[in-house]
Amino acid sequence: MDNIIKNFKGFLIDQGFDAVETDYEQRGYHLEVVLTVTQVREFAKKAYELGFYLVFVAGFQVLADPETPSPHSGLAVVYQYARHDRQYRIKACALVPDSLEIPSISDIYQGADWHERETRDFYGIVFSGHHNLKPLLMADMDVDVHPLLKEEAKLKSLDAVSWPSEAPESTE
Amino acid sequence: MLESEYQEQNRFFLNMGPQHPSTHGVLLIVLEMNGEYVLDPQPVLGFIHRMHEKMGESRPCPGFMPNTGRMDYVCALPYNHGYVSLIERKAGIEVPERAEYIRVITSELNRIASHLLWLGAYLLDLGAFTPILYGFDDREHILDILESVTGSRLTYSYYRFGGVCQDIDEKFVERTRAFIKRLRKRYGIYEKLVTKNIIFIKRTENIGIVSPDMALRYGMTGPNLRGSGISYDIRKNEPYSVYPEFDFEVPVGRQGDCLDRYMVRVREIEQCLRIIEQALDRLPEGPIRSKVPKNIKLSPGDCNFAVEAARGELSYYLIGDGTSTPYRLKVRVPSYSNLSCLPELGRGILLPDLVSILGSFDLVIPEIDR
Amino acid sequence: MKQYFSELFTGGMSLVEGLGVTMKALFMPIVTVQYPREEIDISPSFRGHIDLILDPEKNSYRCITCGMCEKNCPSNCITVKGEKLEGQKKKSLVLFDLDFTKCSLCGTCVEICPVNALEYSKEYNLAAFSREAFHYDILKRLEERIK
Amino acid sequence: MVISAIIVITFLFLNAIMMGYAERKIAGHVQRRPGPMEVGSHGILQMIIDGIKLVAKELIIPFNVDRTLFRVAPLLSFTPVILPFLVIPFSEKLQARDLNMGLIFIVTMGSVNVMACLVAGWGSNNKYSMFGAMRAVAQAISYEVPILLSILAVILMCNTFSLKGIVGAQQKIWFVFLQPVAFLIYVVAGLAETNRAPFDLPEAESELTAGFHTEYSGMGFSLFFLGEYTNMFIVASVATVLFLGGWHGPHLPYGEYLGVVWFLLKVYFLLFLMIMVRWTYPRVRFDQLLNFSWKYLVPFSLANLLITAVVVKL
Repeated sequence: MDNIIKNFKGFLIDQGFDAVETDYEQRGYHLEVVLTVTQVREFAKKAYELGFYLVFVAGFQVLADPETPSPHSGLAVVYQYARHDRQYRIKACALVPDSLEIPSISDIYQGADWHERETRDFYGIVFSGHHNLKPLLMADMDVDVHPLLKEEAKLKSLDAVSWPSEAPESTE
Repeated sequence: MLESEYQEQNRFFLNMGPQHPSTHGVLLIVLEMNGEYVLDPQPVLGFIHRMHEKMGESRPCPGFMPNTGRMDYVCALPYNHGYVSLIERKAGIEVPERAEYIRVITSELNRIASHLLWLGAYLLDLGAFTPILYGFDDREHILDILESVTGSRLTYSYYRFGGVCQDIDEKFVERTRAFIKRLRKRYGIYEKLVTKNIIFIKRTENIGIVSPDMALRYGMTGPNLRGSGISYDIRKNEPYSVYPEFDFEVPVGRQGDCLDRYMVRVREIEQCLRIIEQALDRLPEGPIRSKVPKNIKLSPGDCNFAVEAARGELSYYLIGDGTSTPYRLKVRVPSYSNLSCLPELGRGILLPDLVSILGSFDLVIPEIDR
Repeated sequence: MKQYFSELFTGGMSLVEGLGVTMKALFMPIVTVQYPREEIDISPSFRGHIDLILDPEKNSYRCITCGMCEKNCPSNCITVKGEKLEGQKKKSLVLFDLDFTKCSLCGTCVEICPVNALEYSKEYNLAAFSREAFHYDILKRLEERIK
Repeated sequence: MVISAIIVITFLFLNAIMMGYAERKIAGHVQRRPGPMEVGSHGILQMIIDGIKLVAKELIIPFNVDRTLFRVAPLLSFTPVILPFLVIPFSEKLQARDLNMGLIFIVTMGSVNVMACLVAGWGSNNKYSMFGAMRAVAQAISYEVPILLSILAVILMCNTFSLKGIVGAQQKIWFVFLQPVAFLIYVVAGLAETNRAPFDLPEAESELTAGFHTEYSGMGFSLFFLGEYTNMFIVASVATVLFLGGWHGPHLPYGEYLGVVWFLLKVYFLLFLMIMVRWTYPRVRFDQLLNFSWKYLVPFSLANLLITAVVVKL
């Protein structure tokens, strides 16, 4: 791995990001980063400086976990970044707090604009600081309809839909 | 001051679409205009939103297969390819080499078909009626070839987890080779009729310049990105299937105007032909489908697979929960990100230029709306 | 000034060349097929809607009414009903209904069938005035063929 | 008088029908398909059926249009294109009136045509129509200039505005050989004058849906259609008169009447070229169209005029 990537990982560790290298063959991305809500913009800025482009922003829903130390609403936002010049893909994931608000990165990556509006349509996650958070794919009258929210019975806990925490490299 | 007041007074809105001839489907663009100058184009999406992602989450993974081709009906096979590869990666299914070769051949044929259709449609946007029918003439040969092996002409659903559903035969190879020969002979027609045409050049050169930085900010991919001079092709940069075994180039443009995007696509057709030729030469013998468990279990955890569709990077992102139904399936479609730069790109240009830019993006609306 | 004239000249030449292409095409034979009067051969692998295979040995269908196709259909467009008729060991088919308005022609049913009882028909002239016309009773179609 | 009026109008309709048929047939064959094939042998009756359909259709008058202007516009597009038939010399003896200002008369009538586009666009109360109208006017104004200048060069050579006189002056040699530049300029500007592709900006299908006649249906639309084809015919016949020697050709019996055969042959050859051009090229952009007129056509026709004047004087 060359300098930029090393630099980036070093930065992430320094800043207290939770970054883990992953097995590309198995998961299709190289680095997994868990962000807190405050780190979302910081991360995007650094990624932009280093020449990453935003692949997509998507949401998903798991069982809400109101208990400490990490209370969340059950909604999460996935950001995927990749590079033009080499094969490197980052998945960053942030859990949305109970207020359902997460900072928008649409002023850093203008391409995130539509992705965020779409995520708002499907999950009702509010991207604070977004300049125009109107329904995009859904109709205007369906502001409160969020089709991808699951029924309580179908929800699973975050652990049940994550890779086992043991590093997958050990499967030799 | 006076001038800006005058400008303010002369603003008006124009609805371009959803039934406008050059929005290629049901896309509405609300144009804020001053005379023939576009001040602010705002695309309005969702007219044919079908919530494919929800469908993906509500049925076992093989059931979503036919849906993938419906998103981008012009270039359905790469969509199939991405989805089957995703499930194969997730469930750890091996694919026989012959099947991968067949996938590459058919996907590339489909890509050419898509580019030919785009070429004609773009010229139609610019007001030339004839190239689209020449494009259709060539495309029809591809569809015939693909029909002979996949059984359908547009939404193929041809790939299966662990292989493809039907083997190709000698006749397919023969027909494909004949087609390659034929298409190479037809380059002259397109060059004389379109590429060299002074009116065409004037309509596309220096129009809609996408700078590399802008492409990066909007996450543009595919020929639209390569037109800006960035050599980024998932087939090269993040090789999947058997693409690393082939020798092909990634054509790039100079400055990212409509003409560059056009040239990139036209030159890409030749590269596709090269890939197909090499694949046909090296086509290995063997099975076309590996043994796959009847009930594919998607283990917990997420997984991503990106392929190069005709319009750019197509990413499937899946979260599994141990059952055979995906817990979450996100489809990242290329045109969505490509189109999102229109409000910035289309500021202060003429209406005909907007049509030219829209055409050069090669939009397929069902893909954007999903 | 030089550019002014050279542009005019090359531009004009390119237009003449373009006209040459269309002029040539004007006298070339047509390539389209006049559909209702001419028809092209349907490719043997064409996937139309499904049909029951007529088993020459039994002079009947092979279906064992297991319902695999019904279960695996992503669009839920197949209805299979089997009943045990008197004097027979196995269930026999009483209804095989295909709702073609929903079918996405993916071919899952044909592939999943454990006894290879299904095939694709070669019918493509499908048009009707009502939705109900696309509910194909495949069993009936087979019976008509047997006759 | 009545009979000749009937003849002219019949000819107009016939011409439009033939041109429509030819256009569709040629377009078809250029695109490697047969064109209309269903009605009559090789679809020969297709245009008649279409005409009947258009006549029988309901006239839809959209909400909030200016009704008077909306109704007047098709008539305005149709009427002025009939009048030039008064002066066109089909052969030596086949000419209704040999006005000594015949050419001026035609050019004047030709510029009335643009009024129809303007009125239709304005009256339709539709933004796309309005765009079409504005484009039509700007286009007509900038292309009148090269047309007049190129005509003037011919006038200088034969010293008359009478169309008969101009044809008579080409007894020995057609002016197309003496004035090739003027001829080219006239044809290009004529394409723009008749709003034909690649200069069909007022209707620019892919940009303005149908431009100034977006809102028209039925008879209104067919009058525009008739107007367009008749206008093409007039532009082509003026080109024939000015540059291609009018009725002159190899000798025919009853030449003073049958010269009409040569005349029509030349006209339809030009019309064939116009159709081919339409099915070959993309559409130019609006500012490019104006630029082309002012940067290329006008200077060239001025230079041509100057040279002609000098040569004639010598």
